[in-house]
Amino acid sequence: MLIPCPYCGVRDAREFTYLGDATVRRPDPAAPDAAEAFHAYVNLRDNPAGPHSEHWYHGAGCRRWLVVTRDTRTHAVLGAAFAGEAGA
Amino acid sequence: MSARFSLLGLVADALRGPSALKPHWRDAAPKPAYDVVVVGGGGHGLATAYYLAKEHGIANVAVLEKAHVGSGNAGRNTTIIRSNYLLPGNEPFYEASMKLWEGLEQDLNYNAMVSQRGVLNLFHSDAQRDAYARRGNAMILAGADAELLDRDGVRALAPFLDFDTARFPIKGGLLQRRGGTARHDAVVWGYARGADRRGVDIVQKCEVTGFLREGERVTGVETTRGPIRAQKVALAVAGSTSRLARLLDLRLPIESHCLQAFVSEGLKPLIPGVVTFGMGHFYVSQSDKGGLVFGGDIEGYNSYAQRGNLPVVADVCEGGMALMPMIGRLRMLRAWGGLVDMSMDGSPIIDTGPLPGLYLNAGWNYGGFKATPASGWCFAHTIATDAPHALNAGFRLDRFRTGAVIDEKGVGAQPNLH
Amino acid sequence: MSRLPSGGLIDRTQSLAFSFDGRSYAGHSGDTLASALLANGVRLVGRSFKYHRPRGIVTAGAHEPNALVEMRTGARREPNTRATTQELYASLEAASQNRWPSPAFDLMSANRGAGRFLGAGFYYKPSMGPAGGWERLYEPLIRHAAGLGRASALHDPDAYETAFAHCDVLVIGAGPAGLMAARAAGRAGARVILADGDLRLGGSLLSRRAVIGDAPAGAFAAGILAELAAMPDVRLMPRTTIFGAYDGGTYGALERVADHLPAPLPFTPRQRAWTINARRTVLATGALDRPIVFPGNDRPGVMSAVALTAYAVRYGVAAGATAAVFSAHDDAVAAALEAAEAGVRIAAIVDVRAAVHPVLAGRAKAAGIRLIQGEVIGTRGKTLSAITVRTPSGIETLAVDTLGVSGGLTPDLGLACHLGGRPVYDAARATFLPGPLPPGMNAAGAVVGRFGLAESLADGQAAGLAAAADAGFSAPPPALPRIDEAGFAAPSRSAPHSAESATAFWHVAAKGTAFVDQQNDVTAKDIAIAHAEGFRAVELMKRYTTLGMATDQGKTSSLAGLAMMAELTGLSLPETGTTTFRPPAVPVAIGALAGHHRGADFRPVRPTPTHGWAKAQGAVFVETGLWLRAQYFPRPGESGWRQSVDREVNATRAGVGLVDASTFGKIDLQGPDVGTLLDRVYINTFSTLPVGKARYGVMLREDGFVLDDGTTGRLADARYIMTTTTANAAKVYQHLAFCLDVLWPELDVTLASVTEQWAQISISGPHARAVLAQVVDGQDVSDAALPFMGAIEATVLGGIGARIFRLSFAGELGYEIAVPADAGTVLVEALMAAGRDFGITPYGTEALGVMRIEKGHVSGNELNGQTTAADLGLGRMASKRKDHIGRVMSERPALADPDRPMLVGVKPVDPAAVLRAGAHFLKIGAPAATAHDEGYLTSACHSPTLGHAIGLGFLKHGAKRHGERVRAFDPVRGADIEVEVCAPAFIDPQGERQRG
Amino acid sequence: MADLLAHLSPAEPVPAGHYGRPDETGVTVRRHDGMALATLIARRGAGDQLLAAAAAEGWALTDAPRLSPGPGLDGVGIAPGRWLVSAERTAPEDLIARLAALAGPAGTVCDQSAGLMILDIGGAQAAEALAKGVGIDLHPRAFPPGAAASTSVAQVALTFWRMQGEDAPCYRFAVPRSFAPAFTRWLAVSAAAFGVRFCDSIRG
Ligand SMILES: Cc1cc2nc3c(=O)[nH]c(=O)nc-3n(C[C@H](O)[C@H](O)[C@H](O)COP(=O)(O)OP(=O)(O)OC[C@H]3O[C@@H](n4cnc5c(N)ncnc54)[C@H](O)[C@@H]3O)c2cc1C
Ligand SMILES: NC(=O)c1ccc[n+]([C@@H]2O[C@H](COP(=O)([O-])OP(=O)(O)OC[C@H]3O[C@@H](n4cnc5c(N)ncnc54)[C@H](O)[C@@H]3O)[C@@H](O)[C@H]2O)c1
Ligand SMILES: Cc1cc2nc3c(=O)[nH]c(=O)nc-3n(C[C@H](O)[C@H](O)[C@H](O)COP(=O)(O)O)c2cc1C
Ligand SMILES: [Zn+2]
Repeated sequence: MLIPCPYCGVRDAREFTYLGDATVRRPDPAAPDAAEAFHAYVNLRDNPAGPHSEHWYHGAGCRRWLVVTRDTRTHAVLGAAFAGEAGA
Repeated sequence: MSARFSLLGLVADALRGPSALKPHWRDAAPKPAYDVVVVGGGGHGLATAYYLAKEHGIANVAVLEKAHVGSGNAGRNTTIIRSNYLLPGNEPFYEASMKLWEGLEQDLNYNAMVSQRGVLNLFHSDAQRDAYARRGNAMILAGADAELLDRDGVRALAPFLDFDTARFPIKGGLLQRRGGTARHDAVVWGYARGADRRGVDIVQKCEVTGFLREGERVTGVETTRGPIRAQKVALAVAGSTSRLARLLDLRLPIESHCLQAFVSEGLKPLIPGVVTFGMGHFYVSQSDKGGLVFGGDIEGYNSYAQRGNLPVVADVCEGGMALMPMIGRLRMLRAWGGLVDMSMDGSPIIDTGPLPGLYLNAGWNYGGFKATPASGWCFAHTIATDAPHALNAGFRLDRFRTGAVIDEKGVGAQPNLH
Repeated sequence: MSRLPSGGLIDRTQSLAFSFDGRSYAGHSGDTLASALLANGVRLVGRSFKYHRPRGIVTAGAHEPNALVEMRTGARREPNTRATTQELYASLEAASQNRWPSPAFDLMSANRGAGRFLGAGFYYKPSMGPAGGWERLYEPLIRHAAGLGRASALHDPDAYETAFAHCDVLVIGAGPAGLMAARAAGRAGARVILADGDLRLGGSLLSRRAVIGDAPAGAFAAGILAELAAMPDVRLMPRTTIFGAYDGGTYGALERVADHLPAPLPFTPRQRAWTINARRTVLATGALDRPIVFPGNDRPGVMSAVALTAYAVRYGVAAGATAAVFSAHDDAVAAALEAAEAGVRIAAIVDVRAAVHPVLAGRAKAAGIRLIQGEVIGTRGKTLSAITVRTPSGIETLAVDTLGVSGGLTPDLGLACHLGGRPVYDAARATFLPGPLPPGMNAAGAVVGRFGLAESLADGQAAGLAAAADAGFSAPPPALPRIDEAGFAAPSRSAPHSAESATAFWHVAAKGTAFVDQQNDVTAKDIAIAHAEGFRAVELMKRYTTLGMATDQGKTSSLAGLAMMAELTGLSLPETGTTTFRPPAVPVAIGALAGHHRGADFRPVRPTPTHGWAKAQGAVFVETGLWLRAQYFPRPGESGWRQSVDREVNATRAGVGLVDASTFGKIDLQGPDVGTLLDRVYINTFSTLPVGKARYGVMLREDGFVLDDGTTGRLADARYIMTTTTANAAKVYQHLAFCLDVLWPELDVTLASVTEQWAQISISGPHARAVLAQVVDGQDVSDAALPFMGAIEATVLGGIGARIFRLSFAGELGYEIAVPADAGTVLVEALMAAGRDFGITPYGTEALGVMRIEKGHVSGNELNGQTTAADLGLGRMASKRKDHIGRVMSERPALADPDRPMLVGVKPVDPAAVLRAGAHFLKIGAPAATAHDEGYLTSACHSPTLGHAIGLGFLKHGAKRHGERVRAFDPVRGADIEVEVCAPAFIDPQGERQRG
Repeated sequence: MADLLAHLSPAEPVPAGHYGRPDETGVTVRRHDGMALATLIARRGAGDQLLAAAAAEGWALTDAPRLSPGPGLDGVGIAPGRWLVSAERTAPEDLIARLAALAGPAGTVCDQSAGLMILDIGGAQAAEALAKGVGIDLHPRAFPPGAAASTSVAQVALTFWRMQGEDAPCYRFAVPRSFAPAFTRWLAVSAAAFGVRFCDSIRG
């Protein structure tokens, strides 16, 4: 599987470390429902069969975190951007 | 219903020829309603139905399977059975499973080829030795067997390992002699036949595509063969759990990942029991047919594709060569993948809910084959009594909220690291 | 059964002696082992898997199910090698397998008689009497009888390597379609790789007799190859099998570098595993001859019709003295005629159809070959001596010793399906063709059902052009060669097989044992059994009967089997479907896939900066993850490691000791927001840390458990240096990068890993300051100037830039001195010289471990990912005034549960007792059962300072139980020791020594 | 082939000498000692400012995985806004000082002089030998002089670039110090078929 790093170019996925779902957002720790919100953030996943927006870390390359959109049924990579710039 | 298998029967069958044979189980058509509908015709779903009928007298049960029985992980795993877990939430459960394996063939009247040739986990450092000692002691506390071997003990069992040039020297191993393998397909077929003989309907090519609801309560399923009502709907669909949960707007502490496995060409007996590498991802046993059945780490990214990629193939083969350089000239015959339901703490879920009328059996990670008998037994108990048994008391869904996680590896809520 | 007088791509001037089953024979260079055996009249080459039936050579390719042999001897013995692809070399040694004592007389063939009881599924019926009978008696027997070849059980002496290749167009298969595709793409300017598993490129052109343009097929292939070889951006890869298609246009390939040699040449591997990244692929793997299932079809002498021709044309071998061909389509008839032209005596062609192509019929007549409409219903002989044929007019027996069989052509389409594509049934061609192709793949030639030569040439060229164009290289299509397919009019063959030319014919209805899967001994009856017992879905049938699970992966068997099941169920073939195609397309040696990374090179060995020095001091080393660290420094006269370690500890505590601590992760953090970041990742506060000071910190995962610990110092207002544990160096960097890239991109912080840059030498002991003072360049290191937890930059040894942190894991007055890694050894040597008068002693990881346990410091054994800060007794460090990663989740009930095991110290009641980590704690008198498990011992050692064993561990309510006695229960090591619970710090609990 | 390394310690870089095929030297490996190396990192939002500062000194630094030669130093892009800077015949502290002055508040600088081993790998068969572990396409169209990549080779994460102005391709590798044994062992084995010379290290 190849991942197009926006900086390094197309690289084999073995250069990356996978974290998972990039759609979850770290909740506000001061919010009254923080306990429940953190449970959802840390533990609960959509785990979709289809396009999935996910965090990959280019550890053997530029050492940046990417947000990659990939179809979990076919492994087709639909896009990749730096985290923080992804707009995702 | 197929007849009881016996020596005489086998001789008679052989003499009469195929026309005298009966299907091992009926290919049932779905009825409009059941007491319990079990979704998923893998080992766990079928065992659940079997024990519902056998232990709880609930036989008005259907097992719904979208393809054919055993087409999921039950039919593609590396068949290792063992009860060498560390944590108190796990170990008694797996030991109970081990005891069920030990009586399974007589119970089912089906040869599942349970073969207790031993499971040997190698260690390569003092710290790892101590961690295995902790585990071995936990096993003994739970009534299982465990032995800590030193290097010579390992050498006596497996002289072909690399004791001389290894990057990580073999210092010893944790051996569970009662561990071993069982013939994966036969387990599925045995439970299917056993359940069928007790009146359970096994419905194949019947995919669950939705749920019938009355308010919160789940009252049945929509399937590709029409709606089916049920008092209780029990999910045992392994890697597909989240897909079904989505139909109920549930989010679960589960990710679906691919695990590859491999088999070599057939060989005369070479490797006794199961051997696992402590400093890389590799484990191996030899099937009755003579193929080396081996595997390693999961692919590491969410996947429903049921196939893996080359880096893991290389990683597994590197592990194999590091451990036993004799396999260099042996050939990999086939590689395949399975969809495993990796949970956030690496341990399973057998629970009532999370909605009324719904029951959940999931999160088996890469290790639920060995659990098949106890999983079915405990799930049946949980469904029949609406409460978990002591053996699965730790496997509840709310543990992720409360923090009572069962994290054998200590890697936290990161499924691909379990 | 002999070498034909002429012809073939063999070098008749070169005779190669070889042996099979201990008997000597001779063949030629260019032969495979199979062709050489046939040339020598050897027809019985092995035994089948289950019934040990005699088996001969069936194919001339990689899909051979029967002729599997043990190649070579000793550590190089290699089971299950296909004789049909093994190239002959001088003094090759091979042996038949799965027979005892010989293939001609196999005692195990008793299984044959039992065959009627050993049919599909017999294993599952527990007919075997008493419980345990399976495991004790039958299973070992089955294991012994099953399996094929014998592994050497010795370490493989050969080397392997991996390699990467990149191309615009990868062409898989170098038959007519592949050659044309490669040429077209190459001419268009694309970078092309043409790979073929065969030693010689040309595919079916090498084993058939066609005229292309004005040249014979072989010369035509040679012409294209010469042109390709001259193109700089084309790589020809013979002996290279593409074994798998993977995501993103990645293909796995195996190159057999040295299997045609007695042993690999110096400095070259035996095999090379390629990872090929291709922008486009042309699949041109051709089609395989499909067997017909009929009684007696496994007798040696029965083979594929195409193989019969291939042996004649390519190897100049007549596979028998008199042959017949049993066919169901015209190409098989054509092949038979070509074999005859090459010199094989063909007595008859038995074709199931009412009529064969008139041109072919005419040619057969001219060649004096009988054309019989009929079916073969039986065979005779130990090896084949006669066939029985059923014709419309009756039963006839033909005395032949060889029968070429072909029921049709089956595209070799596995690679098209590795990414999940399913084949689709093509009724016109009576076969499955590739379905939707993987992204980037085109397919051409016989693999997509273009079975004619002209059409496969045209198709290959078109596919090559299209692939090149997709990769951005366009060129006009060159003219196609004119073809004379040996007099057999092109149109009829190039049209999809019409009803007259190919009928889907799978098996002969007749009595007798007919094999579907020859290697796994799956018979027609087994299919019927599977059907009767309900194993009707193809995947269930496969698993119940083992059909298609042999080393050829069903290439010679699956289709017939599922067609027969379809007949029984009444379902159509498309409804019945195929089983799943999986890599590898051809079995691949495990060693090749591992390549270089085995033995000492399995994983990198990371030496510390002072490795060479430590080695010179006689250190014993230990693996710590990838690092190699000094474990202890034995001295002459010491009886064992314990004595050395005790000495190192005592010398440090009494004087001064030194250890290389370079393996810690070190991260340089700069920018105005470092303090803010650190406050969020550590449970305690770092933003208020004064410049020039360091602080011990604990970081959590977001789920509230401890991730790592370490010391971080502030060197300037906007610059900190973080140390992580050795094990978590990369993980912590990644975590910080996550915080900055994902969680808080607004923070202005730069990160750089400086782990490799700095050697870090730790000196500890009462004289540490005196030693340090001698190496620093005039810097004041007095207690006032550099107090406990001070962190300064300085220079040492006359100008070497250094950082000095005053702290000690050992619990003594101590300093960690960091210098550029290349100065590590110089520094150690200087420290050794400076400390000589104080008896400075180098120590290793063992002594370090002892001292930290004595001091009650937690380490990897306690930071096992299952523990909270509170479990470790560090809960009070957490600042309540700020949020940090893991705070919210660490307050979950189960993490805050007072029943959680907490860190304690333990010492044995009997001072002579030995403690070992891994023991579990039980209340005295409590039964040894999980319910009474109260915790476990994480670390233990002998304390030379105290003179007895000590340990750290986690115990339920531990903090409240100091003074209580519990059992340290360690049955796996036969120990059960009473210990007293105490505070974790065994020495200097107030920390006076380190402040000294 | 495996015997090539059998007598060498896996914990030490392959010593100078000729390995493999005796009659040829298809690959040459030269180690540089004493080269100054540093990471230069643009601070958040200050990338353009940093590039401008470099340009002002006559250094056309580009924010891409490429070699940007400058006066007396070379920059190689290793990540967005991040470079590995090397200077021959320069003391590390001089390079650090120079870069710090150049960057001012726009960037931070970290000494890596002792953390990386610099190897120049050249020779007629260098690319062919490297392809046994380098997963990146080294074809001149894909990896021309000046191209750079941070990647993993034989399990070692490293940065390398194709040097400019050489006749035969020559690649400069920056290998983390503790991985030097693993990398050079892999290199020796991979180049053995062509004959490989590991030269005595050169300073400067
Ligand atoms: C390669 C591999 C190796 C493994 N090795 C081991 C091992 O050595 N030891 C071990 O203990 N465990 C191992 N495991 C794990 C083990 O196989 C699984 O944990 C276990 O089989 C899961 O339970 P199951 O048998 O019920 O699952 P499955 O067999 O996957 O059953 C789930 C069934 O649900 C069906 N289904 C899904 N969705 C629907 C729907 N909507 N409607 C109807 N039916 C549906 C599926 O078709 C499937 O048949 C391995 C797994 C893999 C993939
Ligand atoms: N009558 C004649 O004289 C004649 C002569 C030649 C060809 N033909 C016809 O031409 C057609 C065949 O052309 P084609 O080019 O499609 O097929 P082909 O069979 O000629 O070539 C396929 C090639 O692919 C190779 N291959 C298969 N799998 C591979 C893998 N995984 N990796 C690497 N290599 C692999 C094989 O070794 C073979 O060389 C057939 O229809 C045949 O009948 C007829
Ligand atoms: C324990 C075990 C042994 C296997 N042995 C073989 C074998 O000898 N030959 C074979 O072709 N496949 C073997 N397989 C693999 C199956 O053919 C198949 O690939 C696997 O069950 C997954 O199914 P799928 O590939 O159809 O998706 C084995 C699988 C398992 C789990
Ligand atoms: Zn990158």
